[in-house]
Amino acid sequence: MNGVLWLLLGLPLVSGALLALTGSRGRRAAPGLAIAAAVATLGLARGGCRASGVSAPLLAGIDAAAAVDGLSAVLVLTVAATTLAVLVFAASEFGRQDARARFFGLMLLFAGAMLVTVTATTLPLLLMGWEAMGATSWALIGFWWRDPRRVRAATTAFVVTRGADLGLYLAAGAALAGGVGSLALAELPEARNPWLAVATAGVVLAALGKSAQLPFSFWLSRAMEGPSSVSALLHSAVMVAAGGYLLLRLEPLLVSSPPAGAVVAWTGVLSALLLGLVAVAQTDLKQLLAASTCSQLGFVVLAAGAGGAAGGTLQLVAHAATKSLLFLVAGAWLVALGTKSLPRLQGAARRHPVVGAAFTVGALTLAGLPPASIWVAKDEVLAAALARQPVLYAAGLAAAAVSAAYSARALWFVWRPPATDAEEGCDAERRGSRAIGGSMRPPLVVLAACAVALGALALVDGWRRALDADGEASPAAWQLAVSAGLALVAAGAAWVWGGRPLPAAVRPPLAGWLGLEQGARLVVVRPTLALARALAALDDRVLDRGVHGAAAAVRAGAAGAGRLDERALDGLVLGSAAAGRAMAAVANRSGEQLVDGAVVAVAAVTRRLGRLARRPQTGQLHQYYAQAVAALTLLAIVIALVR
Amino acid sequence: MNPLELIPELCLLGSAVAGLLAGSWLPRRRQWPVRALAAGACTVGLVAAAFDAVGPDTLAFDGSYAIDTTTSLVRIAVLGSTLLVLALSSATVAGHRRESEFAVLLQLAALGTIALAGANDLLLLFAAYLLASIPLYALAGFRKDAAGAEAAMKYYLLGALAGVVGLAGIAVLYGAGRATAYPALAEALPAAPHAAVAFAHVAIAAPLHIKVGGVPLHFWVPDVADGAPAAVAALVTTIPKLGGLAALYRILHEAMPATSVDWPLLVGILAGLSMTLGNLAAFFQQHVKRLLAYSTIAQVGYVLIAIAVAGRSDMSQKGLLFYLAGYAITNLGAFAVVAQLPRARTIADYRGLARRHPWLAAVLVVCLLGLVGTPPTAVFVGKLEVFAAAIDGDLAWLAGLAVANTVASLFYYLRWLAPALLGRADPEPPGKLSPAGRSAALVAYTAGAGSLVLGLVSGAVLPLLAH
Amino acid sequence: METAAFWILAVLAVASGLAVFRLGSMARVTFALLASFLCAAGEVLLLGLAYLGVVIVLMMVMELVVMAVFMVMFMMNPAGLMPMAMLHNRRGALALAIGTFGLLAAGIVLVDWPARAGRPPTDATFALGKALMGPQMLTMMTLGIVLFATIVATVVLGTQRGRYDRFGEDLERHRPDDPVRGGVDS
Amino acid sequence: MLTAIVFLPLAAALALLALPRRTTDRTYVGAWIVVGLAELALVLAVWAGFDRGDGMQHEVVARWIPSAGVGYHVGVDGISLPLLAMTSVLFLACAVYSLRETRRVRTYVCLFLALQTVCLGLFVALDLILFFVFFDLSIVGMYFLIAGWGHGDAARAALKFFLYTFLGSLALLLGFIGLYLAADPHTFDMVELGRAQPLAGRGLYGGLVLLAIGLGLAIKTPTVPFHTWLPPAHTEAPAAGSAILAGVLLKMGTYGFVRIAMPLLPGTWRDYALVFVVVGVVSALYGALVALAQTDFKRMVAYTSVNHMGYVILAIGAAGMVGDSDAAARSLAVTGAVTQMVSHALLTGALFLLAGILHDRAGSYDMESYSGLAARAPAFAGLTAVAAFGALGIPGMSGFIAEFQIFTGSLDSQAAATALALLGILVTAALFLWALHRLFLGPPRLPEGASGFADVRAAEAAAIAPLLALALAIGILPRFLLDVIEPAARTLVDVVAG
Amino acid sequence: MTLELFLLLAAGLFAIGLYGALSQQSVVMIMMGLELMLNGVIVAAASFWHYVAPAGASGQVLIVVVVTAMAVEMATGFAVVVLLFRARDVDTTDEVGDLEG
Repeated sequence: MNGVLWLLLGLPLVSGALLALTGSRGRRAAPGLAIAAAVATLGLARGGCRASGVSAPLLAGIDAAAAVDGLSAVLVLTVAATTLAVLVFAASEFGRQDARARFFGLMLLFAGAMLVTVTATTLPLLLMGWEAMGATSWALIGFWWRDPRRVRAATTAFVVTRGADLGLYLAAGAALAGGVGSLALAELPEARNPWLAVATAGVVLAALGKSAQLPFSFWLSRAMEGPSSVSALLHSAVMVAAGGYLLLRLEPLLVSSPPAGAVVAWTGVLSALLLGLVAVAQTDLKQLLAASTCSQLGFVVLAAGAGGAAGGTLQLVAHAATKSLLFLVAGAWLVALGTKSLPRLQGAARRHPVVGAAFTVGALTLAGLPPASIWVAKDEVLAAALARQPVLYAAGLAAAAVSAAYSARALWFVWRPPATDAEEGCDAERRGSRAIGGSMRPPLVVLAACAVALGALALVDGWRRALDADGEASPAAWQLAVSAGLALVAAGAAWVWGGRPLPAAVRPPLAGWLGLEQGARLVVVRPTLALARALAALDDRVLDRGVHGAAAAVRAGAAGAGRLDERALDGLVLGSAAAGRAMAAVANRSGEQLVDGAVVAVAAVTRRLGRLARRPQTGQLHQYYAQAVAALTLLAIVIALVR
Repeated sequence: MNPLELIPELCLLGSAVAGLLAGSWLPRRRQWPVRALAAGACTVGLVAAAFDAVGPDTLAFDGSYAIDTTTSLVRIAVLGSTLLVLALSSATVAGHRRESEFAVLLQLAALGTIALAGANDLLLLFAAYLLASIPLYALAGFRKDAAGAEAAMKYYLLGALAGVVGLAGIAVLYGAGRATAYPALAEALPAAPHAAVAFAHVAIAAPLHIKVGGVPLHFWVPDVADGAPAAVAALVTTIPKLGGLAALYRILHEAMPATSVDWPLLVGILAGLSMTLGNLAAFFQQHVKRLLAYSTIAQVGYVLIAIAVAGRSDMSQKGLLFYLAGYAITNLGAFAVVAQLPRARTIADYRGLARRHPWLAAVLVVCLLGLVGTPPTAVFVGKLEVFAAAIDGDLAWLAGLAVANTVASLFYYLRWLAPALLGRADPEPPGKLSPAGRSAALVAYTAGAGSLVLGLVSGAVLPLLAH
Repeated sequence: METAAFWILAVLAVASGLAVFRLGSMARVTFALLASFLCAAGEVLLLGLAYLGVVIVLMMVMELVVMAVFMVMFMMNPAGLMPMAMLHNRRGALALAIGTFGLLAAGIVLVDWPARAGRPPTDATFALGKALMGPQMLTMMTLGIVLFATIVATVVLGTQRGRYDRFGEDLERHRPDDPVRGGVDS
Repeated sequence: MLTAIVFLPLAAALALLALPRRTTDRTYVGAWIVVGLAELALVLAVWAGFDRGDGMQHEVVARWIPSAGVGYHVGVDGISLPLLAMTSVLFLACAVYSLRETRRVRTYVCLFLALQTVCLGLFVALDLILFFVFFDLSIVGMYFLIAGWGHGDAARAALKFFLYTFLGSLALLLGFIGLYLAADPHTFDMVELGRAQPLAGRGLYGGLVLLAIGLGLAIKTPTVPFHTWLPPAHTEAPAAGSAILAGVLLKMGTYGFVRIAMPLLPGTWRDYALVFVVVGVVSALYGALVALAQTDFKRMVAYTSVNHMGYVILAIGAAGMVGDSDAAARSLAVTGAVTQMVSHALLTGALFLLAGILHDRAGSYDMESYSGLAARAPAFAGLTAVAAFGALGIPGMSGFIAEFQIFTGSLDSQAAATALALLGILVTAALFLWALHRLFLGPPRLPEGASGFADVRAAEAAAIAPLLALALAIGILPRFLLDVIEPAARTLVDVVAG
Repeated sequence: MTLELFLLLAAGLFAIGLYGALSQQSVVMIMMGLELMLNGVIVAAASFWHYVAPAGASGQVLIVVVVTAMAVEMATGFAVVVLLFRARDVDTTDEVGDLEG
């Protein structure tokens, strides 16, 4: 059955696109149709796992090919299942007045793009899914488009991930240059050096960006502005998972260029640790979960870098189930109570016991406590890290402890007895409905079950074989015990610490996501905009639009620099901005000499010459005579002298 | 010598004499037979010239008169232009007291112009110069008003001075080369004293430059075009140029070896000066006749390029002759539009032309863009040939200058076209855009179509112009 | 003898030429010009071109008589005797003229003119006639047409009253209607 | 066949001019649409009968000016056929879009029809002079279009456009003459010149000819620093004129590079390819950055054209860096460049038509004065969003296929330059998203003086949606296009490699 | 007597005529200047004939051409003067400068 795979990929994409196109007409039927499509997709996913690969010619010598192997199968199932769960949940999250057709359509597109990404076996098709996913994420995060803040968040998310995506373009070019004419993923490691290094760097860049690892993590914080069900999907199985998936998929590439493995592993573990700390400092539930996503995916990245594909995959799947569960719960509370601020959610778990229980299961799983899935998965990863480098292992353990801490902290808040004035804290962000929607509970329960049970996969016979990861290290019993113990201790400590704020010295940077976004704005966005304005002003000035634009640009540049000074950030940032400013200024000065300036000058000179050329035509014959005679004499002299 | 070879010239002469005689017997309002006779002579001459054109090159009158491709083309172009000018002038001269004389003078000028192109001897050249000039002085002052008198005076005095200088040049060249016939000069001049030949060269160029209206003897062009009737303006900026440039080409190509004097440089300088000055002066010109006059000065500059590479590029003759033909018909078309709208004197008066007279506007577009050198008009093909010849003849700098000038010239042509095509005319009454009559419009259409057709059939014409 | 004649005629020609633009009255100016021409004709005679010298003399006398008449007709100074000076751009003209002369003179002196080739024919006039009937026939014919054209042109430019003014629109009158009686066709 | 395709619109224009004065405006536009459909059908017939192999097809050679080496020589190959099809599609879209035009419709329609002849003729011309004739006439036609139907300071913009591009065309002519003179026997025939390679091994002469041709085409394309005519021309032009200007006329420049500069001067192209690479990268980045700073929607789209054309120049420049790079990669780059021409025409054409709607409804292009338009005009917002995403190169649209090939193919020979140019797609993404944000999202607001904002009308949608659908089709199933382009691209790369 | 002397005489007459043509206001006086220049040309032509090429008759024909040109141009000039006088009642070039620019 060759067509199954195309059907699997096509169904969500086509149905999603059609649904999105129906606009307001499809509002009523959208949830039903979307869920039906998701169910069908899940069904097809099971069939697709057994289907053979498909291929279609795309570019010269380069095919668009897809196939399902062990890794893909796991992800395909995860994606399809998570999508179904989230869509079922979302059917209650949105009311009749919302643009449900657009929402559900985009969600299907989003999931479909991810399916393309995880089944693609050639780089172009992968990139197509990859980029389409990014674009859909923009539309989803900015779903409530009337609020400029959310739209800006969506733009940030898309631009950041796309910036990292450039790595994949680079990798494709490098692969071609390195002799991999087919751009098949499996053949990438055979590329010649130095192109191999370039390709690897590109892939790593793209993957780190997509899975929100350092230093790109901040976009995930902004991505929280979207609806909760979007977050649930985006943080679990779809968007961020793609980065981890890519690294796992191309692990041979990392192996073939060793420094890359180390860089990836260290980036992963640092992200796990630092973003975990960030999560500890958050007071907003969704922000906490977002930071934890970065942190947890750090383990996946670590696994890929350290050569633990099996562990990484398990971690990816386990995290997907857990995180979608947690986000859905957060979304349910947001719908019901109108807030997602942890202090205001005091006692939320007690109000809605089923939801509270689901949250508890999810949080405990996230904390890495036995016997839940992440406990197993993390230790699988750490085992691989230990095999590689003990330091990595130590750092990973620390990160695991931190994740136990933030999970416990979140639990502490929601299980506190409700304050007497509990109602006052509600409705801070939107009007709560005080009720949990009918279709919200079943997905929570299912996901909670999965979150706990998925760890058993590691024990399933053939799991490693399916992932082609037979030789990888497994955790010893002591490792499992150490991590469980550490998690317990850390969770206990966090529970005891309770709702008290963190020490003032570390709180601001951690609460502010390490200042990554401000940093990016300062180092990249602002200089780019200043340069753009300067160039535009230059263009305008050259176009005779006057000096105003240029002056404004200089002023803007100066003001930007002034703001920089106020912040008094580190010298590097200052220096680079100053360099940009200097460049703009130089460009401004040289503007007058640019081509168009020259054209304008030529026109002015011609104008003057035009007046001059009519001066001889005085109307006075004797002047004509004199001029003619003089000119002829001059010509005669010239010609007589030139031989 | 075969008198049949001179049928075009004899037709013009005979018809001029007969026309003068007939004119003295015809009533004032019925002098048209004189013009009809002239038209008939031109037509017969055209046919004969066409026959001669396909025949072999010959020399008549002991070698003093050459009948070759150049002469044939100038004959055809001059006779054709004369026909158009005859039609164009109908509004000006029909019923005029001197209608017959107008036709006679026109034919004599045409005859002189043809003789100029065919002259193979310096003395004949000068005689032809006189013949080509004197009737034009009279035609410039034909209207006998203040402006016409001024035009005639300026034209005459500048022409006379140039004639004197030219005679001095002929004398010196005679002294340096011991002869006045071109073939003999070509033999003698390489050994002749350089300075004398250089002086003679510049001096002889003077009367020819008067004919073509090139810098530095262009001063009469705008003033005469302005002061004379439009038909005469069309005449003096078109027909004499044909003969003058052909004569210049012949004398340089056949009498002056480039080894004795660096005349390509001289002609190149004059070409550059003409096109630059003509274009620059036209830039802010408001009066359409003066604008066109300056544009003709610039056009002469382009043609002079072809002459500057005469003998050094195979394409120079082809380019020159085709450019001349294309220029003549295009320029006549532009002047015909002006003649058709006698009350519109400035560019602003043409506002809304496209609304009121769409076909005239179309002709104006074709002719003005043609003068710029926009394909597929005839001048474009001519320009193409000329530029190619210039690069081929190692005068690429001149081609570059010509390109720059072409771009610059676009400015003033568009300055005229833009209001004519896009502006809205004053609603009532027709006022400045009232037409003169039918004949000028007919000439405009003919010339506009001719300019396009000549460009399109250039394939058939160009091979005829090769040696 | 001939040298003396050359010098005398040359000095006279130049002097009278200068006088043309120095004298104050039109009549004297005309006669100064005539004198200059006559001297030049004398030089031509000296060079062995007797026929042409005489032609020049005759032509110039005729022409300058006509010119004198014109002077009287049109100049502001009808009597032709009052002093007058109507100049413009005197310095420029002087500079250009002197410059031109200097250049010409320098050229004349410096140029290595070709040597004399051949001998003058015994009868120069006959040779001229032969040339006019031979290689230069077309030139002469053209000059003839030029004269014809000149007549037409001068009539068109110079006469105010044409045949239709004198004989009526349709040339129906037998006697011309002239303000002053007399004339060729009366 | 090709002759019929080229001259049918002109014949139709002449026939329309002969109609009596009282004919209604709708009749003219209707006739235009019919002609557009007929043209499209003819081009599709050619496409259907096109032999996917290599080489010129449907060639017609006729004598025109044989003594000057000029002939009427037309034909299509895999490079010109897509452009031919794209031109007829775009003109048809403009015809449909213009159903509501009310100003001097008769002249407007005839001018467009004439322009269509000129554009189609240019893409099939195989004679340099024929090419030049069409090249020049396109400038004339567009001048009148901008000056006659533009808004704002249209006359000035039109004049600037004309002077600039006319200067370019003359430089082009000088280059052609240089080619002509170098050939023996002298000829303007591209095929013969390609066979004879007259300038092989003539270093400086070839360089000067390439300089002249390159200058002429670079002005038309336009590349930095010759782009300054573009923004005013676009801003003041009528919507349909802008669409044609960006969609078809700009392609004349890039098409000239692949049709003339590369195959006729391969050696010289190799020598100076680096120049084009640099110009391409600078154009791509400069165009993107300047577009980022624009507040005028139409100007912004205009500058993105500079950016997109920069990619094309980069690709063909990289294709000239033969060195030790892979021929398949270079061929990919050239294929990408041609695809980009088609893709840019469809997407930017659609964007300019959409900009026309914006101006039509509220009289302003200023993005700052709008906000939240999606509430009032969801369909308009949707179409614009699709076009914008296509233009920023999202997969599933033609832009991605084009840019992916360009970058992938160029990286081999020009790693650093291509990596730099890649930044352009990031900036483009940012600027289009920002533009969508400013125009459509956020709280609803209209410019002062605008009373309402009607959504896309049926005729407008019928004009724009097919363009986007086609871009989508190319983006998802590109083979039908690439099958045509690839053989020709390979041949071209082989020729350039020498 | 040498060629140079004759030529110097011719140059002198030419230059004097040129001075007149350039400096005189009256049209008739300008014509006189032109005549004087032609006078110089006659002398030059005759001397060239005599000293350089006495064998041919071109020099003589040249003189005939010059003399004819003098006559013809004089006649035309007078006609122009008459026209000018009738149309504008002036006889100097300085007063005839309406057409300019």
